[in-house]
Amino acid sequence: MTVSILIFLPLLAAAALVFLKNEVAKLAALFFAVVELALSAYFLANYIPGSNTQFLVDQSWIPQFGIYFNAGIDGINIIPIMLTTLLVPIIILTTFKHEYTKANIFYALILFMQSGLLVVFTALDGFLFYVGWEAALIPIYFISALWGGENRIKVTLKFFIYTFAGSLFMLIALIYLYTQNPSHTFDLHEFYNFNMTAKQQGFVFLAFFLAFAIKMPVFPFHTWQPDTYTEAPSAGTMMLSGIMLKMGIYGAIRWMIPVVPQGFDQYYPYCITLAVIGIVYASIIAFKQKDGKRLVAYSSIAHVGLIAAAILAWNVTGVQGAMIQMLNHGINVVGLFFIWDIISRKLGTRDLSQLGGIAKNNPWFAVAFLIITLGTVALPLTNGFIGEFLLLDGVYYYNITLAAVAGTTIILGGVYMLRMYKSVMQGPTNDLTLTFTDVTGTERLVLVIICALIIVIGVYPQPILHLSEASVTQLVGEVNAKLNALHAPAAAVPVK
Amino acid sequence: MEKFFNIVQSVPLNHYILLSCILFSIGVIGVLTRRNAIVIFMSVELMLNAVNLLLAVFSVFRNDPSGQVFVFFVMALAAAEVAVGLAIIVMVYRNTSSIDINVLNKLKW
Amino acid sequence: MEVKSSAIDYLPIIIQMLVAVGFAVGTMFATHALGPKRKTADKLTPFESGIEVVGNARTPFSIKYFLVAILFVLFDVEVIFMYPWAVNFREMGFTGLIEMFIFMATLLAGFIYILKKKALDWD
Amino acid sequence: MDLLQIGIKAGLVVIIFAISLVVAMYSTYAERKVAAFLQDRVGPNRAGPWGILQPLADGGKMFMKEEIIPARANAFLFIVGPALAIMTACIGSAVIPWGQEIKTGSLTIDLQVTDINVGILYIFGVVSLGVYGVMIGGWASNNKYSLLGAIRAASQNISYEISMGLSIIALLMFTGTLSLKEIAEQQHGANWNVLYQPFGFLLFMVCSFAETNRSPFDLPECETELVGGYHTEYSSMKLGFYLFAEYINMFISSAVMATLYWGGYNYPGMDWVTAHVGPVIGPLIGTAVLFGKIFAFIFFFMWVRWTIPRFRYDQLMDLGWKSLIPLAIGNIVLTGVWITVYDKFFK
Amino acid sequence: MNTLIVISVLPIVLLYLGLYKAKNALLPVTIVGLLVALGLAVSQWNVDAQPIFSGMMLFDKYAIAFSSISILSTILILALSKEYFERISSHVAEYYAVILFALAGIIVMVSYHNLSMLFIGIEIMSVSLYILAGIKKTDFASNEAALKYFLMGAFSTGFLLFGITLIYGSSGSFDLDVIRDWALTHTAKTVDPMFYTGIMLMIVGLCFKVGAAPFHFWTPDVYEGSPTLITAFMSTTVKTAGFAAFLRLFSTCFASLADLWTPTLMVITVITLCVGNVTALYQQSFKRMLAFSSISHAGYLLFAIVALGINSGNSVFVYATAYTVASIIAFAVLILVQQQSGNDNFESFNGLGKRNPFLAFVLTVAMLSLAGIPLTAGFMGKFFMFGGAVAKMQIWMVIIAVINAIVSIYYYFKVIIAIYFRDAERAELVAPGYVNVVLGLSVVITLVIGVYPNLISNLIP
Repeated sequence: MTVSILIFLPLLAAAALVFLKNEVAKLAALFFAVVELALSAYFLANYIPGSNTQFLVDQSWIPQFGIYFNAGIDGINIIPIMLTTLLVPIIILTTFKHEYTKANIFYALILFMQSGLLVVFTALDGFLFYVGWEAALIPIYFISALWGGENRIKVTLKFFIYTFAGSLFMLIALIYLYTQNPSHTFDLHEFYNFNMTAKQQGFVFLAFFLAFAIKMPVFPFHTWQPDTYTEAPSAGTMMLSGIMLKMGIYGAIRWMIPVVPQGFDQYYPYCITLAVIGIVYASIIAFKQKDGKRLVAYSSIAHVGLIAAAILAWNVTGVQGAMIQMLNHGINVVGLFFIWDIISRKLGTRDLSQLGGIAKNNPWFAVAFLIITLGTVALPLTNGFIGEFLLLDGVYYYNITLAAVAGTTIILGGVYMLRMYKSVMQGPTNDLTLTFTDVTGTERLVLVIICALIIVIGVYPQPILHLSEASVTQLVGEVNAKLNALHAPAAAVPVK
Repeated sequence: MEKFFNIVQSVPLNHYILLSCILFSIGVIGVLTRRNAIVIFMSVELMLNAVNLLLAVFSVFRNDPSGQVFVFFVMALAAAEVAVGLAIIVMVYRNTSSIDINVLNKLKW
Repeated sequence: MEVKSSAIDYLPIIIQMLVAVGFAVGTMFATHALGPKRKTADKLTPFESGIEVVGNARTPFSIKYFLVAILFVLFDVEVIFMYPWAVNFREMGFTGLIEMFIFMATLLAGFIYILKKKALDWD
Repeated sequence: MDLLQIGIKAGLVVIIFAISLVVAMYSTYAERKVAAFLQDRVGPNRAGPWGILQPLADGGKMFMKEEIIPARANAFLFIVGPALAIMTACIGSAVIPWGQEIKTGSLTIDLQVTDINVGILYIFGVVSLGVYGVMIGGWASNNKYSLLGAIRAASQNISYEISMGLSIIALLMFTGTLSLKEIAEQQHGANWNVLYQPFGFLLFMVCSFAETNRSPFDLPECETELVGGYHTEYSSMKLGFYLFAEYINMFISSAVMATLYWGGYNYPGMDWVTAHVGPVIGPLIGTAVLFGKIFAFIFFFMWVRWTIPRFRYDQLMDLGWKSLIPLAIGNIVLTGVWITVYDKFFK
Repeated sequence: MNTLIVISVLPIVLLYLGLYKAKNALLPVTIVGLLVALGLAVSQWNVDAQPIFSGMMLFDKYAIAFSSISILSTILILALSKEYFERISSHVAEYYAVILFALAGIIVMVSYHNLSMLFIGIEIMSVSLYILAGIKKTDFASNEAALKYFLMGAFSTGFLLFGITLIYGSSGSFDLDVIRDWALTHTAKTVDPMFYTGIMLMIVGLCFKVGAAPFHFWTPDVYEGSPTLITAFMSTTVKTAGFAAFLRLFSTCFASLADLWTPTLMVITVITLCVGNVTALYQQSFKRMLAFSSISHAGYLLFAIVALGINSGNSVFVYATAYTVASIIAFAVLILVQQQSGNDNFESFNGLGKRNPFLAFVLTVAMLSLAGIPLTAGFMGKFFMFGGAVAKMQIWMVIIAVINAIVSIYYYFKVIIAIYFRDAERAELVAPGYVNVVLGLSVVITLVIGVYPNLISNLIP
């Protein structure tokens, strides 16, 4: 059994969904997503932690360009894959209270996107990676633009052009790597194994960084993000923030730094600085937001900035932190957006100043919101804690000052998240919030699942860390070995 | 007198090339500067004939008949072009009563 | 054509042209000098069978003439292609015959087409 | 080619030029006489004995007439038209072989202005240019009759040029050359082309009539509907040029017909004459024979003019396009098949 | 070879069918004839091709591949033509015939082995197109398009011919092999200035024909003024053939002197890309936008010639196929929309997603393909082009191209936005069955090639 089944199942499901009626499509989509989850669980169960790639599929695709349909699961991508298969059914579940027009297309697009995302995460061939990267982009564009809010057309086009621009530069970088490597393939490991001059690597690094930075997004490439998150339908926002931005993080870990270590070596100080600036900047902006969804969007920039900084610091701790934080952030941010989805659906507004006192009459909702908020602010024993801790640790190894600045994310995050919680849930109830009814049915189910995940991972993260540990250690080690060899004559390079 | 004929016969190739280049340039300039469709068309024909001259000259200087055969092709296709081109010009004239290409500005140039 | 004409062979033609031009120009000048010149407005109006001149003579004329001209251009060029063939006909033998028959068949196909299209009917 | 030859050629040019003019002049006289003969009347008889000086009188009158250029005409083109007509008519004779080479001692005199290898094409080229004279003149007059005449002339000339070109192809398949000299030489003795191409000759002759705007194809100047056709506005020698050009064209086309189909300067028993009478006299007799043939054709032209009524314009075009072209192509096909079969089986 | 004969005889048959009033037989006969021609072309595939007709033509795999795509796209376009020409004029048979004559010219253009055939092919095609551009006799825009196309086309022919002549003058032959051999004995430094000038003039002439900037100025007007179906033919089949001819010449003859002409062509490519894209941005008319975008696509196609390599033929083939199929979809939908709303503005497409979801879907796929989004054929085309260019280290050009690709998203998505996100009070748009067949087929081709380009990307050795 290879990962191709994992990739193609959602695709086929999407095709089937087009021909179904709206009501049936909803259930069918959930069914397929759960089947997908089960499949991935099967893979997880059979996965042997280690560095070698498993469940490999390796088919010739475009031989004249040395392109293979080459995908598999290893320690680096298992977490994002699990994240995807886990979150998609949850996201589908969150939409059950919505009545979308042409729901069959909507769910088909979500499943299509899932397929694209899985291609991105499993691909071991540069071309395949790129195709998945773009394939995931098309459906989310249509999801956002068709079912989104007022300004959706302009905003989503901006989003599309931004990300497409980034990815085209990545395409050039990939083609360049293809032409430069001696065996003329797009194979990832081939990319790892050959050497280019520092200048060439620098260019490739910049191209990759542009693509990934836009996707994550890292300051100053983030301008598309808050608008898009705000305008997209909730499910779209969840797909974007929960899974899609992990493409950037994952890409950096797998496709950027190990492929062009020397390029990375030249530019990473600037990149980290950008990431850290982004953290502080986004936190401050988040602080000022009145729209709850927008606030979460900015908080996401801040969190992702920290992940980016940790990756760019490039040490085992940081990368491991990034790994687990990818999962955590996905869960948390989906939870938060779902909370806001519920509020805006029930009350028709997301303005913090108009809300308040919801907690009084709605205990289920209050508890869930609290848990998710705490998870996001990284309270110990929630999932956020372990991730952020490792990330900060990673950055700290690189530079104490930066770590200190980056650490403000926890403080600032705590402040604005709790302020948000307070202004929504506590204080006096007003006419509007009185109408709020407690969560029921699928909403309650989703919130329970998310809260459970937050707590379980927070208490016992070890199995997840264990999944990726060997691979990460090896990857980090290889790159650092290359860099050390490079710096050996100059000596006196701090070992990371 | 004998010398005179020798000179006539041995006009250097470059002079022919120069002549056709000049004719060709006149044609090009005509196309670019004139606004009357017929005159433009005639300028184009001048360009083609400059080419024909040069082809014939090369053909003679290289003792290779294919150049002259090419002239035939050029003439035949120029004739076809004349037929179609004049028909188009007549059509335009019937609709607009003008063959000044400046009148044709419904579509932007 | 084995015989090659050189530029010299055309010299007499140039002489003849010069003579012709000389004759035409000379005669023109002679009549100009010899004839009387008594111009009146009526004499200089175009002849229109004695009645008042109506409009300009430079008016569009029947498209038929134009069509004939276009067809001439096309057919004449096709005919030109036959000259080298006709001159070398004996050397080319049977293949040449067939090839030219194909050429002429195409020509005829076009010819019959324009006939059927009534491009050459004058009414 | 040395200076002497150039001199001889120049002399020949002038002689032929003069002969053309004289023939043309006397053709006008002949035309009237022939017309008179056919209509059973006397014809011009006042100037000189039998009116023989009539052409000179006509010429003199032309010179003395007032030259009128209509006010609305385009003066420059109005003058260029007839000049072009006469010029093109006059240069057509350059490639016609008027006789055999005359050898006297070291000197060889070629009775042809120049023998170029594309003689027939030259003639066609010059003849096609002739229509410009008519067109330019007719258009420049700014007269409706003239314009119609000019258009008719152009349209007629180009229509018949196709069939003319096609009809001659069958001949070329026999001769294998475009040089009139060679064609004439090939018909040595009585081996005349008309024997092989009688039908081609007929086609060619019909086309010649049309090309020279002679009756029954004189639509461009048909006086019943178009007054004077393209030369309605012309007067004095400019009118003379047009009339002259027509007669010279008639002369040239007679010469071409005689050369291409009727053996040119060849006559039966010419070798015997050259051998026994003399190397100068023999060829000169040939030249005389050629002129005899030319005059016969000219007479034929006139005979037709005064016998056959004029075509209607649509009949004219129908004849040209719908009859002559298919017939000419048919002639080519037959000739081609015949030559191929003959070469393959009987040679 | 037989293909060419069939395609030459077919229009004559059609003309006679038209004479004998067999109007209903026209389209079936055309399509059957073209299919026969296509079959004959493909049947030559495994034949080891040698120059035929005294070295005039060479039906090698390159020629067969491009002939096939040209014939195929013509079939697709003609399949849309049912009832289209009847609305314009009564001389229906002539239009089919003239289109097929143009196609015959195209076949010659892609299979020439002698510069005279290049010239003849281009002229047969161009002269037919002049007529086609003006088939709406009373329509002013159509007249103008025909006149402009004619004058510009004849003008460019002059340049092409002068180029051919100079090349003949220096190399002594029109035969591609002889010219190549001649070029091989010279280096960029020692080559005759006449030869160099010849190459430059041929570039000018060919760039005119394929509508590359700065010789593009006729393109938008002609494309806009011509009847839409003819525009579709011009911007797809004709453009493909133009590039096939362009590439054949440069890859066969002038490859060894690449240093001479690459810089010029590079400049042309960059200008073409930028001009096409930037002006397309400002268009309000869909048809005109397609015209300008076709200029920028010409720019992408030029990449293959600038970065001449063993894969250039395949790159052009894939790109041209993708572009052709996508454009046919776009024009087919445009024709339907135009018929309903009476104009070709973007607004006419408003709410198409509701009015006819199938049309909306295929047009979306076409736009994505033109924009070069993965999983469509257009992406594969761009990928092949960029791949070739990067391999030749033309990185800066690729970056410029990428920036242009990003710009192009904007105007292609304008259509998608109009289709799905804007509403219009219009009746449902019903597409006739034959249009749906063509569209369906085109979409399938686009997607299949987008996923598995190997089907067509390895054809040309």
